[in-house]
Amino acid sequence: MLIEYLPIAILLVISTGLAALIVWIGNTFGPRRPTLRKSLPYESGMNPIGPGTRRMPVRFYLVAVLFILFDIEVVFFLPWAIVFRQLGLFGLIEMFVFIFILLVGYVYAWKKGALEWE
Amino acid sequence: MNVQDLYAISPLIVLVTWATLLILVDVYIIRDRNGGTPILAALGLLVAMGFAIAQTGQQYTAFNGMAVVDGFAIFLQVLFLGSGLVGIALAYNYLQRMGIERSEYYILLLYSISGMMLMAIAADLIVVFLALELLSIPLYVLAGFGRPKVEPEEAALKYFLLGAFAGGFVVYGIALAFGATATTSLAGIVQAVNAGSANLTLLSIGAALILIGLGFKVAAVPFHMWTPDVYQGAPSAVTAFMSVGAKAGGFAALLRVFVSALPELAADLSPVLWVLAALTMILGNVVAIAQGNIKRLLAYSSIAHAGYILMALVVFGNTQVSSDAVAAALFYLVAYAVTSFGAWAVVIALEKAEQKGLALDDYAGLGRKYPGLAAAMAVFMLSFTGVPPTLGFVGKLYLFRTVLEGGFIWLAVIGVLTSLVSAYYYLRIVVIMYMRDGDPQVHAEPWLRLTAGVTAVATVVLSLYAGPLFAWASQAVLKLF
Amino acid sequence: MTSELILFFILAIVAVASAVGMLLSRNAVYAALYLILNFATVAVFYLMLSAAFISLVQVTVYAGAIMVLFLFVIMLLGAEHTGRLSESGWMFWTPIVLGAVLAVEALYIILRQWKAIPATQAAGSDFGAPAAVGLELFQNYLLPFEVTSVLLLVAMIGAILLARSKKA
Amino acid sequence: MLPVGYYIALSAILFTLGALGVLIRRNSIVIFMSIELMLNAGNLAFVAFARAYQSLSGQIFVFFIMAVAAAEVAVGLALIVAIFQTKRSIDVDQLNTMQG
Repeated sequence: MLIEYLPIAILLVISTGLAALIVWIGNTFGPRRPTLRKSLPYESGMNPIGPGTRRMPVRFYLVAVLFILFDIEVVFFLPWAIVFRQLGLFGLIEMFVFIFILLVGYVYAWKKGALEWE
Repeated sequence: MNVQDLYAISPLIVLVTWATLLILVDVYIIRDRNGGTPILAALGLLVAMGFAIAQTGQQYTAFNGMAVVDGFAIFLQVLFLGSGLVGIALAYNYLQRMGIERSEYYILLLYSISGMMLMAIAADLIVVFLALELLSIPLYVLAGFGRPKVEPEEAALKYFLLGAFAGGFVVYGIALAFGATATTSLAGIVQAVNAGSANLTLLSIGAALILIGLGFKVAAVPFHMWTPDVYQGAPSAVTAFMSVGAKAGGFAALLRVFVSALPELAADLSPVLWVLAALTMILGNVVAIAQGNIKRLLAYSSIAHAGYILMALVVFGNTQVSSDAVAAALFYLVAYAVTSFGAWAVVIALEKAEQKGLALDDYAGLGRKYPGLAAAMAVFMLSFTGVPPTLGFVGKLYLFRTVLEGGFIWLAVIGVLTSLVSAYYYLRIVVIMYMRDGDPQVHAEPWLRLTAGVTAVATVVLSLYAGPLFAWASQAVLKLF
Repeated sequence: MTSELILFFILAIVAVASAVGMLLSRNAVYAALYLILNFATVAVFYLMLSAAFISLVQVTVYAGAIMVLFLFVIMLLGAEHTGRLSESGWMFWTPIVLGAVLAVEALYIILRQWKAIPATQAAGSDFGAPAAVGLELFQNYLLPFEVTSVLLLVAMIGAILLARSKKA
Repeated sequence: MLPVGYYIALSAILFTLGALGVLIRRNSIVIFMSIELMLNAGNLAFVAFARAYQSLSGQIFVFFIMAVAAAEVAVGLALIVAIFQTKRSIDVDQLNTMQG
């Protein structure tokens, strides 16, 4: 029963192992002669200012949130699509109502400019 | 599914459809900010209320036992829709004055009410959970509606974190109840318990976790930490709606789940509820004495009143008393809703921008300058205390009677004693209004005056006709599975 | 049985260790990564409990989308180094002691009730497959399903409102 | 198959750890992640019981919990972002503008 998933497990082990191996090899055999100038982060030849991580604009957040909410919608689509024929017209109406409600959300997002990139 | 199923949730369908269409109307037709959205939203509430009242006297389950129509559900749906109407009336001028008017306010309000209505008709724990989230998520957003100011945002984040924490407890509690009985439907749980196939230990733990989660929602001690901060920080119109709606929604779930599905667990859970109710009454009333801010004072007052309603839940295992207890709890919810909305209307009338006008001292001189408003506030304070002839008095009378019939004499004694304590801080407000000199500033807005006036009159007049009203609440029985 | 038992214990140790790691790590990014590891091991448990479709959703939606949003917000705010624990001693230790007592109590009850909790029988091969889930979901759980869409709509409006009202 | 009690015991441990996280951490994002851990423990218990009773309704519940979690995340993280913009901090101990 669980044996069906053995190929996936093997794939996981090999890919993780390979990635670890490559990092290990690089770390172990690569020559390493650090100097002050080399270990500075590269910023077009200038001396770097401020922290290395950079903040992202909040606009990304809205797009990501909308993605997640519609992602959940898709989770419900999949089992529906498989049994769609068995459910018949009733299932179609059911899904139509579901999509309509979420479509209103899409229209709202669109009209309020949540999808615009300014 | 058939037509009867749809008819069972017709008030809910009307409200959700209305709110969803209102989004489209708002986006395409009303464009400007102070358009007709509040009026349209109120109209939707009235239509839904008509559908709810049309169901009076019916009793059946729908959607494979997911939903149930009974007197309890209809009574609560009407209560929720009514509090939605008051919520709109309180917000209408307030939002304009505070410069935070957006039509989404009313749309989210409608969705929150539809969550509460779903809670009233829920007959399956999965529906209870979804209803809990549907009523809470719009409230998180509404609590933060005063953006971009610090106080509302803080209130919203605190409310959100504790609400989500409570949701975690409810989920795990439901999981254990499912593990104990192999079903999540309330009828199925009753059957499993009666057939002896249920694992009662596991079911008790599950029920206790559900109780913790809902305890956060109704602000029972020791799960009350958020209430004062959230009530103080959120816009007052939202606080007013939250203090009535969210609390009634939580109690709807508690009453439905414990009274109709879990009476067998009374031996284990009644003592727990006893302690919760006693702690809530004592702490809410005692800490309220020290408050100098009216919003915080009303927050502790709302905690204390949750304690009184919890008293009705203590007798949930005693089938002879429990239907009376449900009626008493419903009656008290109505009394609390009317009184509380009135008090908040007065608070909103005195509130100024930047959290000003909320100290108790700002009420000095109100009796001389605005006698009508002061008289209304005095009525609400008397009703909160439980002095006749007010709704609060009658409500407490019925509650104490039920508790005594259930044999919990000491709990009733605690209830009476804490009511006496509460007289101190409620009457202090009356004293400040009439005995001290001051120059209070009041916003004379028509909807606020109307709300304060109507609720004040209702508080007194309805108490004179308490008998028929209680008889009506008594018909709002739970369908037993 | 034994191979499954070994697998269970290895994964259980990983799950508990990653949860503890999330609790104690001072960097919020590490906390999120630990939680993703935890969700991934739970996905394997779902497979062992013949819930194939849920396992898939767990990886794609929970670990894949929701946790990525968490990481995203941490990066967005540059808030990774605020992951401080409670400063005062009793605020830190009281919950831990209470939690430990609760957990021991719960385990004691579960272990004492060992026989009462039903043992698992073999499941049919299509138990938990998308088709079976779909039939159950769309025939018996119609009401919750439609409520879910309303919930997602409300969340959408709320998120847009909170993220954009700055401009006004 | 393993007895389902193993899974329930594990989920109880995870739930307790999640609740603990809410109580001992002060960073609101980490608190929120701890809440997700609690929900996840609930899901694990549901799936385990569903397997034990051969009842799919436990699995259906998990879908709804995931959908609710997504909705909560959308609103909750938006609130956290909003408060960071005004206050430059998401530490719950510093959320003390209001006091009695």
